[in-house]
Amino acid sequence: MIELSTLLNLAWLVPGLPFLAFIINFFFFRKSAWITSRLATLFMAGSALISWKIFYTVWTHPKDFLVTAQNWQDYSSYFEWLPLDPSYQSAIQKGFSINIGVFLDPLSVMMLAMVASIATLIHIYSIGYMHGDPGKARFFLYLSLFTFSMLGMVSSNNFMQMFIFWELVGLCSYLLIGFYINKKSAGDAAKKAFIVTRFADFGFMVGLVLLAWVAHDFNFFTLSTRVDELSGIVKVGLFTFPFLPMFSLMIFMGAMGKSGQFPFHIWLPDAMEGPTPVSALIHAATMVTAGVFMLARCFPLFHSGNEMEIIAYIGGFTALFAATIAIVQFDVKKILAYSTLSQLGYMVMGMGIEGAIVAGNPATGVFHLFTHAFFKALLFLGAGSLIHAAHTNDIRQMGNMGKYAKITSITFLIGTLALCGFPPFAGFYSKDAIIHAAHVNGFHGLYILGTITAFLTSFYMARCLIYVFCGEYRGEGTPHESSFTMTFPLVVLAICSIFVGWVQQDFTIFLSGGQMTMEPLGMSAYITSIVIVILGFGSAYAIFHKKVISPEAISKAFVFPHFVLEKKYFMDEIWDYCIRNILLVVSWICATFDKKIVDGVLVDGWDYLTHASARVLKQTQTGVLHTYIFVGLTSTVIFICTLFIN
Amino acid sequence: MNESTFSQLLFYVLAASSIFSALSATFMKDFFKCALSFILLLLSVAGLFLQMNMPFLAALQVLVYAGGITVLILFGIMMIYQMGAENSERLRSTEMIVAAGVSIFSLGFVFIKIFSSAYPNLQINSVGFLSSPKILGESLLNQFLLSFDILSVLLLAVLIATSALVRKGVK
Amino acid sequence: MITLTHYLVLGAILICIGYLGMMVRKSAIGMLISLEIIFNGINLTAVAFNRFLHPDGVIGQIMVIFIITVAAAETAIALAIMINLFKKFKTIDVDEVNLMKW
Amino acid sequence: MGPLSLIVLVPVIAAIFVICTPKENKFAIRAISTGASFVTVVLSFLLLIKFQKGGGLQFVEQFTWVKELGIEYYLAMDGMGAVLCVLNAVILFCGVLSSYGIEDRAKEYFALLLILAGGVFGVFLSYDLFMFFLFYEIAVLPMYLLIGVWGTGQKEYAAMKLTLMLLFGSALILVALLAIYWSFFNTTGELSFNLVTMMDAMKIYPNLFQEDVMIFGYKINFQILMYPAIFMGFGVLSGLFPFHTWSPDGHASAPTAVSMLHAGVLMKLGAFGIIRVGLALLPDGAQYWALTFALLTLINIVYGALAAMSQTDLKYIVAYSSVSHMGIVNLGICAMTVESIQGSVLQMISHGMMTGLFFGLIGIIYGRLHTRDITKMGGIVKRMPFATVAFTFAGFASLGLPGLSGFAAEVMVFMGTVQAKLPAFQWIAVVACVSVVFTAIYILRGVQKIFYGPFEIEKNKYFATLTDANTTEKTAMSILMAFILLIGVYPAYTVRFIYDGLLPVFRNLGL
Repeated sequence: MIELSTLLNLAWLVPGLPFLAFIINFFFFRKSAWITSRLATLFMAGSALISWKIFYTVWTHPKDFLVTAQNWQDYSSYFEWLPLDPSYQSAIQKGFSINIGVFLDPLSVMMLAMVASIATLIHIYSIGYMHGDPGKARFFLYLSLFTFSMLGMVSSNNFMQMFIFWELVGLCSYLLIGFYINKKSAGDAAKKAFIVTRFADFGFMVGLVLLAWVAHDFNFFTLSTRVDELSGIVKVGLFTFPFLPMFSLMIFMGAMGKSGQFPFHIWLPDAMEGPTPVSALIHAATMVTAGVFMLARCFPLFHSGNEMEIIAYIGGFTALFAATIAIVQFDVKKILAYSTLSQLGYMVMGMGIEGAIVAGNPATGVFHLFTHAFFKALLFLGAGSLIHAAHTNDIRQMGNMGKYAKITSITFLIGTLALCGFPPFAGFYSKDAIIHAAHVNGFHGLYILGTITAFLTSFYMARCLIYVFCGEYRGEGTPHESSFTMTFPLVVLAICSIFVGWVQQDFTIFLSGGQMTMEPLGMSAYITSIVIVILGFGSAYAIFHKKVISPEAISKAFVFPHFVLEKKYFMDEIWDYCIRNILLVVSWICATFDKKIVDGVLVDGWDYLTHASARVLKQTQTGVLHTYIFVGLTSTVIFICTLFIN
Repeated sequence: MNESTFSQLLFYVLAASSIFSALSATFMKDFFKCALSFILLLLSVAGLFLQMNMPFLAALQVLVYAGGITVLILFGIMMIYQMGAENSERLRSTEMIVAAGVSIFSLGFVFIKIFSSAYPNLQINSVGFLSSPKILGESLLNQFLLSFDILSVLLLAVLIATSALVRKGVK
Repeated sequence: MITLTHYLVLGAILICIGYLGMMVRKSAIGMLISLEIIFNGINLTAVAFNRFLHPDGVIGQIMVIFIITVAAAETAIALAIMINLFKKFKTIDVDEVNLMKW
Repeated sequence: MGPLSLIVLVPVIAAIFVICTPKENKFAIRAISTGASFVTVVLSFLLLIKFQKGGGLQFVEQFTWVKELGIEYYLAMDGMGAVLCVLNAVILFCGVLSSYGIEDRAKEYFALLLILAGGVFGVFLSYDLFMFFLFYEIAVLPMYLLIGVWGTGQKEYAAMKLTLMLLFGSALILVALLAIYWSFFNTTGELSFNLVTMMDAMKIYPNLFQEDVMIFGYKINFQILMYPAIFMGFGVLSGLFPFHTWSPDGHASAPTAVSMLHAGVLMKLGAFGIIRVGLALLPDGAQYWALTFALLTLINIVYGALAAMSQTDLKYIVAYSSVSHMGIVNLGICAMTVESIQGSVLQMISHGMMTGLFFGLIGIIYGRLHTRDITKMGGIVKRMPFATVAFTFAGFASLGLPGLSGFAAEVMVFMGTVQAKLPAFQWIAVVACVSVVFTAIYILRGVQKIFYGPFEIEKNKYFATLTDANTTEKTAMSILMAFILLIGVYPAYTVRFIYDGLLPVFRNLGL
């Protein structure tokens, strides 16, 4: 068993290599795209290899990696990034400061391995995809910066380091979404993504600031031992509230932003403006799962009842909400984006359910995160190569793609089956585990919600399949199969999507350090999920292929619901209205107030005052000698009389 | 009619003449008449000085004031008259009322003060008071030397200024 | 008997008349003369105070001497200005001369 | 002639040399001023390296100047002084580099700029209140000429307003300084302006600066009366809420290097003065007034950010953003905890670099497009890639992206404000965090409008001949970017200096 210190040094390399790639590319090879892409992919592959090695050692020895509040020190090596208050003394630590470093614990090691491997595959894929794009060097620069910050966030052992890399990941998503610089819609989508996540991060930051005040400590493990002390009543201004539940909701607000939960989800569909590898890497596999990862990471902290239920219900609602919108979308990437939103809702629901019950095991949500990363990345990359082939995003222009792009179609089919949760594939084990957990732990509302969303998922994915693979090719030109660098990752991911589901039991043991296990899914789960998938595929086949009730007829029958779904429940309009009418009006008021009142009255007021008084006093200089003498003498006379008053 | 009643009578005559001449000097329209009544005023004041047996001052008053300044004014009037100005003016009626009001009001104050002042009936004790040019000269040259010199400088300055002002060719 | 108050009353009346003259007169000369009347009133009061309150002192008389010399100087200057005024404005009426208006 | 008076006098001597060079010889003028500012950069770095942390005041130079009044020429370097001198030297160097474009009367321009920088060095290093105020005036007064003569737009109005408001501020400061001087004499019977003796005396005489002052029949404690004078006097320069209106107009019409130096360094003078004089000598006053001024700075932060959102003129956006950031600095001072004061000093440095970069870039853009109205710009990323990268870099630094200096400073200030002992400060810290969102909005809106989007030639007649920054401007901007990155990536190095510099202040405040 390699002892910890070498593992830790290796762990430094995992985020270190992409950072090194970024530095080298930035300073030396910015001009030549060929070198940047190859170098970045090479370093990424190296970091993936190391992360697999660590993952393997931890996978094989789950018992040795049970991290508790006492022994977290030797599982992490960190340096003091910002000494906040060196003179602060408390029982458990000397000096209050923000530390940054690497941390080995089953969850973070799993995330390291997943992120690194998917990133490597996407690096390989984008060598092919970005072929001939002028900004290819810049693209790989941003990709390595992104992977560095994602790996940095995943390997953090305290809230502040997570928040730091959380923001860096937000920056990289801004840069990558806005990659096509002269496309106005791309720029606006990037701006929208950053500002919406920034709104959510405001909650995260306020949570952290209050945590600094209450607990003077950011580390997950030392905090988890002080749960009872932290749930005391705290008074902020006029509001008094128990700290921990409010803190977990505020932290979850940050997670809602990054993982696209209900009010903060509007940026994800627009983020499809970025190149497809970006959508695959960031907006499917890695970044969006940051919120779920954060919930899993501070699971012991949140283990206190009702606010986790709120989180579960938000997750469930987002799942259903996004699934309904996906039905009416015609852009393949938009469909996949909304399906990601709904899967994220599932994961959050999973975490919420497990958090609400006492002996909760975060593995359900995290396992779905693990499997989802693979098949969603597969679907996005497949969609990317379809777009690459048909030169259009719109599924109505595609058709009978199977004939032209053989490998892409097969892998896309596997991905869809995995997504819909067809038994042998990965999706079934993770998604149905969540639905099953909802059913077992008495969350009947969520259980029904989950099954409906499962049905909708299979319905809209089937609709997408029919549009893309059935009938004749409706676009112009003849699509061609993508090059090897694009199809190779598809094949790898397809294989993963099939087999990764079977490790469910060992995954739970690995994740909980040998403490907890998840009982395997019974026959009822198998039957229900197969029935749902068949129902979904059948109805989609009936409506879209056989046109028993043609889609046009349905849209005519339910005109208003169709319009509402079309308009994505007007969420964009609401956000836009809030920003434009409330915020910009307030800022206009402030600006004019400042110009007119504070500047006008306070400063120019004095200038006006002097002018006005001068104008009045000017009248006294009449120029006539008589008035001067008159005033002079009369005032002397009266003055003399006043002397005699006493 | 003994000596004191005579001096009382003389005082009242002189006072009446000075008030009369002052009033006529201010309200006469014609400048000449006004200047002449002014001379009368000067002479009556000189008389009052004499009554207070200050001969030097009375002489000074008569010589410098009546003889010098008023002659200068008369000269000025005639020269202006020569150059074409009319020698009479109309008085301001509105200001007359206001000024009269203010002066009566202030006179009232002054009189109250004078009559209620601490030493109402101080008599004129003629014995032992003498004011001769010798005493005045000595005090002018030792006690008030500085103001005496400043005055001389002032007069010099006035000399130069007046000659500069009325020089030919001043536009 | 002639007391101090008599002189003070006379002096006050003279000053008031002079003040009245200044207010009423429109021409420079008229003003000049009423100014001189004020000076006479002041001289009289000064002398009276000297004569009655400080018989041994000479301050009152010295003041009168100074006032007379200053009055002389002032009249000279006033007349010189008046003549120039007249050359320029063809009138000695004080109200016409208002170039100094703002 | 120790190193400290060298660093103060090098710019001033250089200014004299610049004045002596003939007017036509532009090259010599630029060479001398660049050389001098480079010398100050090297010197300030050397001092920073040689400075031993924990060693109290170092490189002390103390000569009695006026014995009777107790005025001394007393220069000393502490932790804060070391770091702020580096800031000033770097901003001066970049300012001189980016003002090569000044053609008319370049001689006087560079001379005034150097004198101004010399004054700022003096302020950061002087430990004698009289010297402090003298250098403070030297730093403030050249602004009038610099803006009035070389400015653009309504420059006379802006220069006049700026100088009058700043002088109003320094009048308040003068009153306070003399009051301190007098009350020090009252209690200890010794006439001295020396800050160190005053701070030591505060330990010996418990009632120093505590006596009651009779004002219109009311009995007010000395500190409670004098602290607002100091806070508002210096606050005028550091952009406190009601007195901040000179900043948008002043910066909008100032030439590039002047607004770089002014927003970058001079606004920090105000905040630095409050710490050096206010917190050090009048702790109880600071305690008494903390909440009222904290509310003012809160308005500063949120209101400045909101006002910046709807500006169309580029310089106004940056001016209001520096008002908002200076609000964070002032909030840090009002909160009076260990983190918040360190945070406010770190924010001074990081904001100095950021605004220097911003105004430098605006100078470059204005130099080429001759308009500052962002509605007339768009899509210039293809023609000016360096400016876009630098502007986005500065934008992200100012909205507090981790890894750049803005984040570390804002985090420290907010965490410090939350832990303040006074009741409402937690609520103030939470509301102040809103500025993080508003800053993001107006920065990204600005970047989006100016650089990205379609590039239409006919929108602005200078678009045809649009070129990117030349090499001198590029070096200046990349130096500033390097510093922002250096401080941002590893702020512990800078914060240790600041902590060492603030130890005596913490002792007086009883932290």
